[in-house]
Amino acid sequence: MCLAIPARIVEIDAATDIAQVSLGGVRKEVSLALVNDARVGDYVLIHVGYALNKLSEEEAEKTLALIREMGLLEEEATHNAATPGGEA
Amino acid sequence: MCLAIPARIVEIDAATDIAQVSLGGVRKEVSLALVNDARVGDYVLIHVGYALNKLSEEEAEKTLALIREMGLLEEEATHNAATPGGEA
Amino acid sequence: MKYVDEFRDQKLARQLASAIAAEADPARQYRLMEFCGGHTHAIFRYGVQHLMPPNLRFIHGPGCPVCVLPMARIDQAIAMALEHEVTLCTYGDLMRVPASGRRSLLKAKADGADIRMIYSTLDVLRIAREEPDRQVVFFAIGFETTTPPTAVAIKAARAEGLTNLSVFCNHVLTPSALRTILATAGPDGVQLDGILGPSHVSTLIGSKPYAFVPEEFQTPVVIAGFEPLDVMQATLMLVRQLNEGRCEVENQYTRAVTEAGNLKAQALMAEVFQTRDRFEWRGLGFLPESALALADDYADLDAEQRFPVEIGEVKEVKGCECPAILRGVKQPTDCKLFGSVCTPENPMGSCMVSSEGACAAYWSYGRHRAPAAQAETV
Amino acid sequence: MKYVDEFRDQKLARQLASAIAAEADPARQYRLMEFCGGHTHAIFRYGVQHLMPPNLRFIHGPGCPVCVLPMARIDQAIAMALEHEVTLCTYGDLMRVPASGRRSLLKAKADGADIRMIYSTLDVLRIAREEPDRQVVFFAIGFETTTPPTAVAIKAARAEGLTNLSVFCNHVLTPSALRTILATAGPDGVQLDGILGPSHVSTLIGSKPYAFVPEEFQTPVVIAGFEPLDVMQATLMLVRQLNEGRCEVENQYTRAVTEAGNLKAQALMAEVFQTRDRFEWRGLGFLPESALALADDYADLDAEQRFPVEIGEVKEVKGCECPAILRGVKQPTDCKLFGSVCTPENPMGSCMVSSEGACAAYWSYGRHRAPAAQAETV
Amino acid sequence: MTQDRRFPVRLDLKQGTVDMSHGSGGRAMAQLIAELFHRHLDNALLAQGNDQALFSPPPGRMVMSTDGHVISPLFFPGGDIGSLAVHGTLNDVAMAGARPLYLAAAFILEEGFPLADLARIVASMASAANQACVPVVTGDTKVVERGKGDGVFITTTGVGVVPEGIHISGDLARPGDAILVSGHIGDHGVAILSKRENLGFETEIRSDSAALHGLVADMVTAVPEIHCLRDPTRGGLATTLNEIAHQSGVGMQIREEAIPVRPEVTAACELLGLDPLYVANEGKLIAICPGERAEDLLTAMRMHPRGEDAAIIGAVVEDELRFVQMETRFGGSRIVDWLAGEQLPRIC
Amino acid sequence: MTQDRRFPVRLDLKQGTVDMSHGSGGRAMAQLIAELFHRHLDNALLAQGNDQALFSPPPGRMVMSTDGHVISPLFFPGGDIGSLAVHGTLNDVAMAGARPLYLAAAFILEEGFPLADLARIVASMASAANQACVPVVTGDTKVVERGKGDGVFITTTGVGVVPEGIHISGDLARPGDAILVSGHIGDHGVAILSKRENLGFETEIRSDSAALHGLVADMVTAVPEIHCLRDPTRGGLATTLNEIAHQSGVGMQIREEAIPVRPEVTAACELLGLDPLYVANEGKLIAICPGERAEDLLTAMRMHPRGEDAAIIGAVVEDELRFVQMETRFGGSRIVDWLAGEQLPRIC
Ligand code: SF4
Ligand code: SF4
Ligand SMILES: [Mg+2]
Ligand SMILES: [Mg+2]
Ligand SMILES: [Mg+2]
Ligand SMILES: [Mg+2]
Ligand SMILES: [Mg+2]
Ligand SMILES: [Mg+2]
Ligand SMILES: [Mg+2]
Ligand SMILES: [Mg+2]
Ligand SMILES: [Mg+2]
Ligand SMILES: [Mg+2]
Repeated sequence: MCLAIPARIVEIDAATDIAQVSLGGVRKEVSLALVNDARVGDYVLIHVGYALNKLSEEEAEKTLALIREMGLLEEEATHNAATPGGEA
Repeated sequence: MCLAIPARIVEIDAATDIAQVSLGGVRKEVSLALVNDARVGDYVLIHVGYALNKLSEEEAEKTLALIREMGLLEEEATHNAATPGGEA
Repeated sequence: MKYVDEFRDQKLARQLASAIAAEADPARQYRLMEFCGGHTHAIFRYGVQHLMPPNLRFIHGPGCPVCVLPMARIDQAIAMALEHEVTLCTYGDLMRVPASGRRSLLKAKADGADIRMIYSTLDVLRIAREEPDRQVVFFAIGFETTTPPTAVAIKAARAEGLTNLSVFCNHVLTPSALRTILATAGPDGVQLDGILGPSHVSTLIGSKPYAFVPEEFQTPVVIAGFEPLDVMQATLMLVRQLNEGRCEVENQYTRAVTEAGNLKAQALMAEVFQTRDRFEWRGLGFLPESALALADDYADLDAEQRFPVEIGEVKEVKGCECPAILRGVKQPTDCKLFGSVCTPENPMGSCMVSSEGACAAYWSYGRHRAPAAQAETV
Repeated sequence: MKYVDEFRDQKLARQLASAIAAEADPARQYRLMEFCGGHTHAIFRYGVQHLMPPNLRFIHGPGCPVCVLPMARIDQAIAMALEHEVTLCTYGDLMRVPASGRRSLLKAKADGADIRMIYSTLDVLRIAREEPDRQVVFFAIGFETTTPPTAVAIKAARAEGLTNLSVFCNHVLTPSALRTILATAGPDGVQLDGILGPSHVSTLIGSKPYAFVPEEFQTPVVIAGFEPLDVMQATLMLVRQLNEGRCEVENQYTRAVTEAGNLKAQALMAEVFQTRDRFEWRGLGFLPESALALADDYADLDAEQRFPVEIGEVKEVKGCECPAILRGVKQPTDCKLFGSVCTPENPMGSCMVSSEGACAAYWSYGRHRAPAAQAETV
Repeated sequence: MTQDRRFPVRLDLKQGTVDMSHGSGGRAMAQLIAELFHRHLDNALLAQGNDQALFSPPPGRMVMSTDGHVISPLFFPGGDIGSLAVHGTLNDVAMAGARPLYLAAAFILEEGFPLADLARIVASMASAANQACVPVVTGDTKVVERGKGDGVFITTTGVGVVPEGIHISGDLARPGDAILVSGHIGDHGVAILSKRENLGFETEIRSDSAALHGLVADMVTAVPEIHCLRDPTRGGLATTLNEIAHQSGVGMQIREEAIPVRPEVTAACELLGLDPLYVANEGKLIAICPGERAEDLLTAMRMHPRGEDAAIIGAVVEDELRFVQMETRFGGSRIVDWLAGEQLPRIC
Repeated sequence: MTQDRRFPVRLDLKQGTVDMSHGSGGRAMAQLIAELFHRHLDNALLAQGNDQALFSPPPGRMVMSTDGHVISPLFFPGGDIGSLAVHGTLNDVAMAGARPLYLAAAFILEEGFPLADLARIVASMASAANQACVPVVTGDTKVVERGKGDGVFITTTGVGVVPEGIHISGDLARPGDAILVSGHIGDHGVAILSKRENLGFETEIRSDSAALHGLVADMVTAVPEIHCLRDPTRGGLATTLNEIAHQSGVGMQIREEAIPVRPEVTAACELLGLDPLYVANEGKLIAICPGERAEDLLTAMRMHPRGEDAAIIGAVVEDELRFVQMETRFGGSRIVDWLAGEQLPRIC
């Protein structure tokens, strides 16, 4: 329900539990108060200045692979069904 | 030492001890807290929003008369002494 | 942007669209409710509905915290700001939501109330520290995603002894609302064949709390990410469950959502908050166990207690269909005010304000909104 | 304007000038001190000095409340405004007077202190009423003329229970200063042949308090009004006393000044204030019984007690001759800073700020002030 | 006016207030511009709806002048910030001897400002512009947060054309020139002060705020040799004369008795400890012309309603020190300096 | 600079602050103008020292445009309010296809504002004006009390001449026209937001604030048939396209993929919940020209440093509803509406 965006941790200040995250060339300070054992290099979901949790690279790959696979099954049908119109 | 100007009382609000005074077409509210028995028509000296005291018409006339008299005594000498130069 | 761009890929989208079109049974209806306003927003922003077959329709749920906030709560916040002259801090989303008497926080601010838009509860802490002479009230709203940051601020205020900070708590709980929607679904209410489960709420609470949906209501749930491919994949997963006659909680958003959720955040919430017996939701009425209040231990930081106010009777705008829209039984275009009297500049209801509100989405991204075209359903 | 225009009549002025010129004995000097800055101002504004014979010279006295206020008092007021964050109210005259470190009330205001220019103590009362959450301090200055309005405000604050109003009292007393001037006059100090007595101060205190001047110091006094004819007539009266070997208190300003003065105002002052044992005057040093403080009964309204501040050591601007000018022993043109470093825009001393200060009068109305012409005495 | 399809709901000009969205650049701003600014200031150039106005000026030399208007109170006897913003800039244009052609207006609005007041101000601007026959052809609107503005600030800019043969500038005063003023001084400043709550005085005095280009046109026709024109606004007559004296490297000698001041203005100044010579005017001008043309100029001025009370008040003299000196009504002589600081009410 | 006799003591440009006397019209104001404004903005017309500037424009049609600048923070990566106030108005003048000639600048200063900051801003204005070869020829200074302003507001007004044969206006877009943008969008807005304390993000993005009349001159030379030009400032690309669509009574069809947006801008917008299409630009323009001249115009733009990254982003279409539609990068289609309210950081 809420705007959140994945960003990579590039620096952690253990004393304050504040991290610098990076996203497409933008750096931002976020609080790590809500996550355990975040490390530099981890991707975290950022929401209202807090890291909500870590993202799993492995799971993301799996999901993408699954999407590709789901799509491939139907590639033949693509040209006919690409713009099925919905209720435009 | 302080800026004060004579003005005529045109209205008094006895409840608040505030008067309206008039000066050359300008009306202003002043406090009568510092003067006794001021009446509409009286001239009072106005200073920082207060009437300081009443002016005596009779005395003013006397003063002016005296000034005129002092001047008249020397009217003859006027043209020579009008701009005596001081330390200009 | 990693984890973002991959999930907005056009080619994969086309392929997924074909897959859905191919697998969807033309003989049946797929009425899928996306519970979250975030999903609503993504569906419109990326035009996902256009990629679906005609018999697959997204029904917009009540999962927008701005939309479901009763007007009385905004009235109450404005009264606090004006009567107690507090500094009221809140997220930007709330600024333009209509309150009673054609007011809003934005208008109250223009009229002199000290209302500040903040980005994070960290800002609230900073303001309270920097202005010790001001009483700072955080107008907290949001589902489980936005609740832990409030908890962090409350704990910090206590730890730092910030006596000038308090919280006007309006955090609400997803499962209760979902249960209400499902309980009232059916021939007289909204007809639902499946649920797209929340993304970020689920990262916090995990996938377990949705178990009651298939169990008690025989409706499948797929927890879905917010990117458009996530939505499409989850949709396909729902189509498959329905086609196969399955009815389960599935998790499409595995890169962020686990079964148990974020235990640290959950513990924090449990410490700082307690569940309210009941709380009013716009459109859904008073729902049991559907919202949080500050725990007794933190009651001294409760703005409702610190700054009591009385507000007048609340009258909803006549003709505004937000309640029905939030229950999924009407669409924005069913509202007579939509696009005539009610626009984002002059919103009559919260659904026209929040970027996750269905009315705002229809208005901002819908193709036809002029009177002549209103009959169409976008 | 009655009582004004008649006393600015050009023809009468010319006649009076002739009379003075005729009666002044060319063989002697008439060194007349106008005690009041108001007289100084009138003399310059109307060019009265130009109408006098060469052996009659006006010496400017210390009768300008702004000029004689020690810098430390301004520093103290600024410190109150900044450290205690009070609302400091004061008359416009004080805004630009130099304080330590090239500050002034105007600059302190620009830097964020809440300093308000008021026209009347009635404004101070209004502000205190309208802003009950602000501590309002009235920075009171002035001679006996300006003191009673302060007394009225203090009594009103007490009567209304305005707990947020207090007074930083700097009211000073004319007779003490006059005594000091006369006591230090003579071959080593200023040479004085007569005194033009204050106008409006005298309306309050009456003519009696000047009795000591002829008695103790063998110097004639004529109480004079502020209009230029008043000044000229009083001058002629002094010339006559001197010519005739008389030495009395005379009253030219009979339309406003009585022997006893304003008894109502005197009673008010006596109730609200008490005489300080000593008080510092710029240029004159610490003078006994020369100023007022709040009476013990009103000590709770004393801003000095309510908002104590510590200020650093006060350093007068190097080269500023204000002290000597205030004692009458130097003229503005004797000051090296006059017109070069010190101008009304960048005043180095208070005498360049107050419109009744001698330096400001020389600058604003003097014919020659450019370096080449500085040797002249205006 | 039929309702613009972009704005289904009309602006609430009765109860509404300015909020931040009115300065956002979005639809709320477009609506404010359409329903308030364009409605009142209606003209073909403004209606182009571009970020600039396009026009074809007559050939010749042009002038441009700009002034920010930040007056408080916004409404005062004889005008308001809207009419003032029109007159102020028209006059600065006219003081080159020019005929004003077009005005631009930029508004800085404070969040919370009542739309009703804004509408009143813009209507007054429109009426002033109409009367002057100089349209407001382009504009701009910004909104600042509450506490970062003061209701409304209006910056106007004007352009105009200078007739051939006219050469008017502050540096052209020459010894022997006559100094004229077009009427009573101090009215504007006193009218404003009379509305300052704490000064609490009442007078019939109204601001003299008015457009002077009509008067100027008559003046340059009658006496094309005018050397200087300037409107004695902030700082008053005294400061403006000093400015010109400085620019031209000359002195000035004026007579107090010759300067038209209304008795009410004198009285109000006495009450407040002010000098009318330093009080602002918004519908008066100072003219300097060769001494021998002074009477002709005076005659021309007096024939125009805005110059009925015009007077010759003195002469330009040689003076290395560039002093403005005045023979006082009392018969003395004194310097009339630039305004120092602000002219604030004094007590002593 | 030898010290002016009027001002024995120099302005304290290190420690000094603006106070009320700097707006009084008196000597303190004259000094501020002489030692700060004139020193930096030095040019012959300004040096005339009159309340208006006199010049002889080339013959032909002219444009005038005005803009108030109220930006916070005053200094930002890539510029400050001074350079912005020059560029902003030059660009509005240029968007008529015009060559800007002169600028006027009106300052509204808040009591307490550091003179050092003011000097820095005016120096930056001067440098922007010099680079653009367009002098600031007249100005005005007002001072408001603390809490009634926000440091400094600058309203600039510009005039310019339109070359013959050029007819550019927002109401001239026609179906079949191509829509071009001169470079990456959103840089200015993101640079400003990055300096807002509480958003606390860092990027290399600098404001694109720049004068575009050089680019425009090349464009109108290459393709005199250009129909519309406009700089997408407040409200961004989306709102500006809607404005033109409304003015011209047409629709627009653009392609998200074709719109140049820097990755950092995209990222910052994702973080804040903003849409780059609504983020302000200060050195970009939108051009609309007949479809068949689009490639020529694109070539001309790309040859100019300010148009290196220019792109054709869509076409004008017939649409009674005057909608701007966009084919999303994702393959869908959506409306691109006017900005509603302000574009504020959102949480959800
Ligand atoms: S269009 Fe407006 S009035 Fe209608 S339901 Fe939506 S928010 Fe309510
Ligand atoms: S001129 Fe200035 S420095 Fe010299 S005595 Fe006067 S106030 Fe002091
Ligand atoms: Mg001007
Ligand atoms: Mg002007
Ligand atoms: Mg002028
Ligand atoms: Mg603009
Ligand atoms: Mg304000
Ligand atoms: Mg513009
Ligand atoms: Mg612009
Ligand atoms: Mg523009
Ligand atoms: Mg000006
Ligand atoms: Mg401010």
